[in-house]
Amino acid sequence: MNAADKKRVLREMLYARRFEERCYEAYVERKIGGFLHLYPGQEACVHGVMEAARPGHDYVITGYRDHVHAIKCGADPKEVMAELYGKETGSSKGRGGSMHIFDVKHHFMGGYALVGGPFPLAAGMAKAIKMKGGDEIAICFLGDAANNQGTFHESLNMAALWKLPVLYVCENNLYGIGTRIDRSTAVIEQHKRVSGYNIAAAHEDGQDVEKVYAAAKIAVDHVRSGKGPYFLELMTYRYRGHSMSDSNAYRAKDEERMWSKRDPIIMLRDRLISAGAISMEEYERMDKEVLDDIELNVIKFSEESPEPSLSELTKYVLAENDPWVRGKKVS
Amino acid sequence: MNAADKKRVLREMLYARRFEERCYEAYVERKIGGFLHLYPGQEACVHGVMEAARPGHDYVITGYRDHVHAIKCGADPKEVMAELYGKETGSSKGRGGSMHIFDVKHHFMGGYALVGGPFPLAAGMAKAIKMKGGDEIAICFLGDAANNQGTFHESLNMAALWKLPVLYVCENNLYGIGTRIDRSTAVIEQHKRVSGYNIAAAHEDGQDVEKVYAAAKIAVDHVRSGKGPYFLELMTYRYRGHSMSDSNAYRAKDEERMWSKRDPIIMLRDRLISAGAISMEEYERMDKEVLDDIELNVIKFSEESPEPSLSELTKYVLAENDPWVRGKKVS
Amino acid sequence: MAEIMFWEAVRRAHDEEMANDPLVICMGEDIGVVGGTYKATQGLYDKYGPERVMDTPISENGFTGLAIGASFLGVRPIVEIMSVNFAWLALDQIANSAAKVRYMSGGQLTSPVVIRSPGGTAHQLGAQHSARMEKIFMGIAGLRVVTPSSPRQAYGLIKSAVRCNDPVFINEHELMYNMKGEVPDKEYFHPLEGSEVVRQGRDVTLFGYNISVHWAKQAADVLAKDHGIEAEVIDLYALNPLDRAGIAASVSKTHRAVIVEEAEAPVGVGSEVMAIINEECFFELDAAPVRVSAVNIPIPYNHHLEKATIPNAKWVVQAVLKMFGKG
Amino acid sequence: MAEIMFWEAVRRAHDEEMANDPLVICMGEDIGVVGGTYKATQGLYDKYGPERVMDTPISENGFTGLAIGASFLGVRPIVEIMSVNFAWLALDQIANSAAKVRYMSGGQLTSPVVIRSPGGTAHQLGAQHSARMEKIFMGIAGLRVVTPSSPRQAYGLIKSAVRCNDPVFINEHELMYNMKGEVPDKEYFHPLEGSEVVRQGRDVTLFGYNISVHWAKQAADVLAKDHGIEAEVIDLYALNPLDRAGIAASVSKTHRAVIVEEAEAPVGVGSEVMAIINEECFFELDAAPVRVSAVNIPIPYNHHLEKATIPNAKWVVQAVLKMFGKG
Ligand SMILES: Cc1ncc(C[n+]2csc(CCOP(=O)(O)OP(=O)(O)O)c2C)c(N)n1
Ligand SMILES: Cc1ncc(C[n+]2csc(CCOP(=O)(O)OP(=O)(O)O)c2C)c(N)n1
Ligand SMILES: [Mg+2]
Ligand SMILES: [Mg+2]
Repeated sequence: MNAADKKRVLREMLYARRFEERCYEAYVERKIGGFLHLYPGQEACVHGVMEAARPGHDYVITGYRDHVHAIKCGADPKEVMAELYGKETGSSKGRGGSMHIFDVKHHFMGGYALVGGPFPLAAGMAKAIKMKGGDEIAICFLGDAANNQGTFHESLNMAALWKLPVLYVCENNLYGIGTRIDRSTAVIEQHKRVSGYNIAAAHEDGQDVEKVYAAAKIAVDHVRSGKGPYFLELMTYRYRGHSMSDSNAYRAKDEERMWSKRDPIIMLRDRLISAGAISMEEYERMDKEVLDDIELNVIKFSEESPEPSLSELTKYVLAENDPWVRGKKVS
Repeated sequence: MNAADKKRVLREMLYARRFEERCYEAYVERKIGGFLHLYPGQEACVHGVMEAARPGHDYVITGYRDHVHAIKCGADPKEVMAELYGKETGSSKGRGGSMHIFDVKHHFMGGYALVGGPFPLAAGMAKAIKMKGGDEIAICFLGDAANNQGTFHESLNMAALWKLPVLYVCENNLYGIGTRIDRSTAVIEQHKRVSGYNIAAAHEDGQDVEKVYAAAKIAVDHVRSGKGPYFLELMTYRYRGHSMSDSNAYRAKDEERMWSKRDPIIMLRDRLISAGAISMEEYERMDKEVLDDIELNVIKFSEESPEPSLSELTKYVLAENDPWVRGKKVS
Repeated sequence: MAEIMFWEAVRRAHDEEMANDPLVICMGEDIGVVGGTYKATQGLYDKYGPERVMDTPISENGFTGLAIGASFLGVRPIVEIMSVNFAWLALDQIANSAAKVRYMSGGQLTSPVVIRSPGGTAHQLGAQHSARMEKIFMGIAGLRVVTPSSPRQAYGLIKSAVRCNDPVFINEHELMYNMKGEVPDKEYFHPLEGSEVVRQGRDVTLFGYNISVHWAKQAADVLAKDHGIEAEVIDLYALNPLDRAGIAASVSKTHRAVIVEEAEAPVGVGSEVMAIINEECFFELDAAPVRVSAVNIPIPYNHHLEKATIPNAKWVVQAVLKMFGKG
Repeated sequence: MAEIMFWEAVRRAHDEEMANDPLVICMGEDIGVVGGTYKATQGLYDKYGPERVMDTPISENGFTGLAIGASFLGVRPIVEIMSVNFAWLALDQIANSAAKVRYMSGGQLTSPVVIRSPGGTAHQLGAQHSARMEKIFMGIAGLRVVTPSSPRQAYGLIKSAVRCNDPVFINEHELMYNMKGEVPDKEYFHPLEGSEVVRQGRDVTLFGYNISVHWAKQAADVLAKDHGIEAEVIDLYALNPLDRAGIAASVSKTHRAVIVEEAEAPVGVGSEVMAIINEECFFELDAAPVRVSAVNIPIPYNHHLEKATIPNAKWVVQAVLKMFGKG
């Protein structure tokens, strides 16, 4: 990343942080419903990885904590927020909600709510890429606790066996809801778990976006060059509870304090300030711009957008007017 | 194993071989129906392991290839054969069939037909043992291809996490039906797959019952002494097709020939002959006795036993007269 | 008789059964240290320790199978599947192991496991978190299925389920954990079969279960007050086996039936109850039986769409009025 | 029009669709080198190679999910689940991913995956290998379910399913792969919705699907010959959605209905068809509709017990005679 890239990434991460914080408020105001899983603390993960990959080109899939991943792939934040508002203008037309952001035109292939569900889907996308001969790769972002699901095992084996171009990124934030990793997992270093699949793997500090970028570069190059799957573990931390209904009581305050000192945005900001690439004033202006943009564009758009029409309640269940449903005789 | 033990084991393995061959005939004669999976070639696995364990005391569970495992645990071969005949005197009263031999009084906890199904069941039995404070262990025998099922991953993680007294024995016969292991599995050395679970593991020649015994001794001691689960991979080969409906066409004749030279029964027999512990005549007499026993006791019993009564068709679905079904008020 | 919340009733049942029998354990995701998503096991981790109150990895088929295996040796696990949507992953062990082991072992083995799970459509949880799976479970021979509509039932059903020698699936509801209701102070074991007449009536029978009992009761009140129609309300707390005799008795009295279910109609509780009515008392019917069911779609996130998908008391009233030619 | 076996029809459909579109692939356990347990893919591995005819590990949820993911990008996988019993393991990906993705993405994504699987009770395969799971699949919104009763349907349904943009589950039968039947020489795409009147009649309608169509036809012959009862036989090759109009039309003509299903009764095809009849044409009925279903137990191994569990043509005849007061 050159200096301009770093500044851009700083702004993007700040945007992501502010976006999520605004979601929090909107949820409290009851503008957003359902389960809401926020990303603050983990911003360096998706930004570092996707800087090394090609957003909008590579196919990305993830779990329920998906807003920032969608935006980084190119989704319009307005549409993401409108989705959370359940509006017709939302990325999934208000049908999906927070856990199911989709933006297929930017190759963001969705957020899924079943833990472990995306593992095989990602391998399948990689299979399709391989068949079609493109140079995209499939990237699957999931949490640490997801790795205990059987689909992890099944997918990694198939990905390795068939040398599929898929990058599995494990955002290891040390918890699955309220269960600390060592209470659910026999081997807590996730990158060591993949040795049983003959898959290239690495782990990296997930709070330092430059380190993430460097590690991801190796991973992405590996996968794109046809060497098969790769597993990248990023050590990170979520600042908030698992979802809005989680009080976070199970975590030691010390631990939280320690991680807050390794904030990915502050770390990058201070580094850029030290290097003279940005001033504190510039950063604060940036923050103001971001906040204004979210308020004046994103929130306004979401507030003003229409609700889906009740007349379209049963749309999108099956393909419309698919000719093959009626069959065909060839003569 | 002392000399007497070895002679006994030789006889048991020979019995197992002849028993299975007789099943084959009975199947061809249409006395046995359903799917029939035979064990010839793999006898050293269950015999070596169970010599090191305590048959009838330790809890054993396996897949569909289960006759010999049941008998080695103490099941009466007559009842096992009668089960294959579908008779009321069968170990599962004719309701289970070949894939579902059960002999709970000898702690043979069943054969299961879903590949991978027994993995968590075995861990659960180990959990129960641990809670009840007994010195039994749970032993799960399954094939190589079963390890690709998600339950393998989930169970090994839980077994390690909770230090459960369970021994997983992988009878690696190199195939899952007609698919050779390297065509389904990224890492073909199964004992290496468990490194991701922090589980003690070993592999051993599965054709030499003395080697199996020695390896299993270490494994069983490990588990029984409370050190947690253990994974033992035994390299073996099945002589016949996967089941009676399998032609075996996918295997190279060379490969089959090579393995037939490492027959577990012949190897032990020849070793005992060299050591002067048994003569060829004695062995042949033994064989004759075994064949006679199977014919005159086992088959006769099975032939003569009654069919289950149609009036008991719906028995064994739910507990009979369970008082809690009616509820209870306490006053 | 104290008024307590649904989750408190569930918790009390766990606590009493664990105190009663050291082989009763409970397990599930976040049930230990955190005390359960809906507080069903709050405080039990501290009281009974990690060996008996087990936080599990996210391995639904695995830990359900583990519980089943433990039950083979006499342990009585109460498994919580955090949300019924995750039970899709555990169906293999439930259907193939727990439900079939007694039959295929010729009665030698049984799996006295209890599996509880909150289902239903809650507040905008979307397509993958709004499954209503009772229709899946109740079709499995060898598996008992019960579904409480009140704290009393929740308490008493869990207690009987723990002691019963069959595997029992208990279908709870995400929206009902804070519902209040009276639960006997003395120990109480609810029957695992049968049904309850929760309101006597002569004109039409409304069948409900779990949350839909409440819609039926509300509808019955409106029908009586505003339309002079006296509905009988039957609570089908047992879904497998269903109470054929109870269903037939009520319909033979009222001659009309409406089945209210939260799930989509196809192959559901409604169709099965209709089939039973057809088989048991067809000629008692004065009108075609009617299902009040959810719209047959994956559940939408948007609040208005979601509301338009799931039945409520109004839908029941309308269905009855239509049946009486007053629609 | 050639007479070919059911498995040959299935194989031909695979072959033609793979020849037609390089993005059609097939996958499953032992379908490649071995050619499939029931020969559905025989010879295709040699013809199309390992990238398009994939032997999978024993990872049902995994490889089904992989196929669904591939379908997101336009690949058209035909997944074989070797036996429907193993589909319990794959229900998560089928129900949660394939069936819901179109809705929850607001129409952006679709999963044009085809999943075929032999179900049914064959020869003494026991409790864990005799599942009849059509009732599970047909209750899932967003998933099409079809089930062929003949080689022609098998061929034509697979071909339409491959091209249709929805996920389709195809329920085949282990006992039917060697059944012979005519299949058009020219390409033929069978409708994925509707039903077929396979025998005209005026006295009673017998509804069947897959193997039970044959029992119904045999029964109809006996009824006509020995009892002067002319039964109409309807083949419900589409189970989701069911052909409500077709069901109602026939019952409105015959005024009597018997539904023949291989599965146990609870929440099955029989109950759903009965519910539809109640909803669509209740007052056309001259008799209570009847289900002919399997005994509600895990399937026993013993041959006599097994036979006593599964319906056959005789059971259908008896049910009809009883309906006509001749039982
Ligand atoms: C199959 C399934 N089981 C359980 C859940 C409930 N659940 C949602 S998120 C979660 C924890 C996941 O933790 P992790 O994979 O580490 O991701 P994180 O939330 O920490 O990013 C659980 C148990 C679920 N959604 N799906
Ligand atoms: C869940 C499931 N999937 C597939 C099958 C079909 N099947 C039966 S045995 C088998 C191969 C198992 O191979 P392995 O585990 O190596 O055991 P082996 O038969 O070689 O002893 C397969 C695919 C099954 N019974 N259950
Ligand atoms: Mg986590
Ligand atoms: Mg094998």
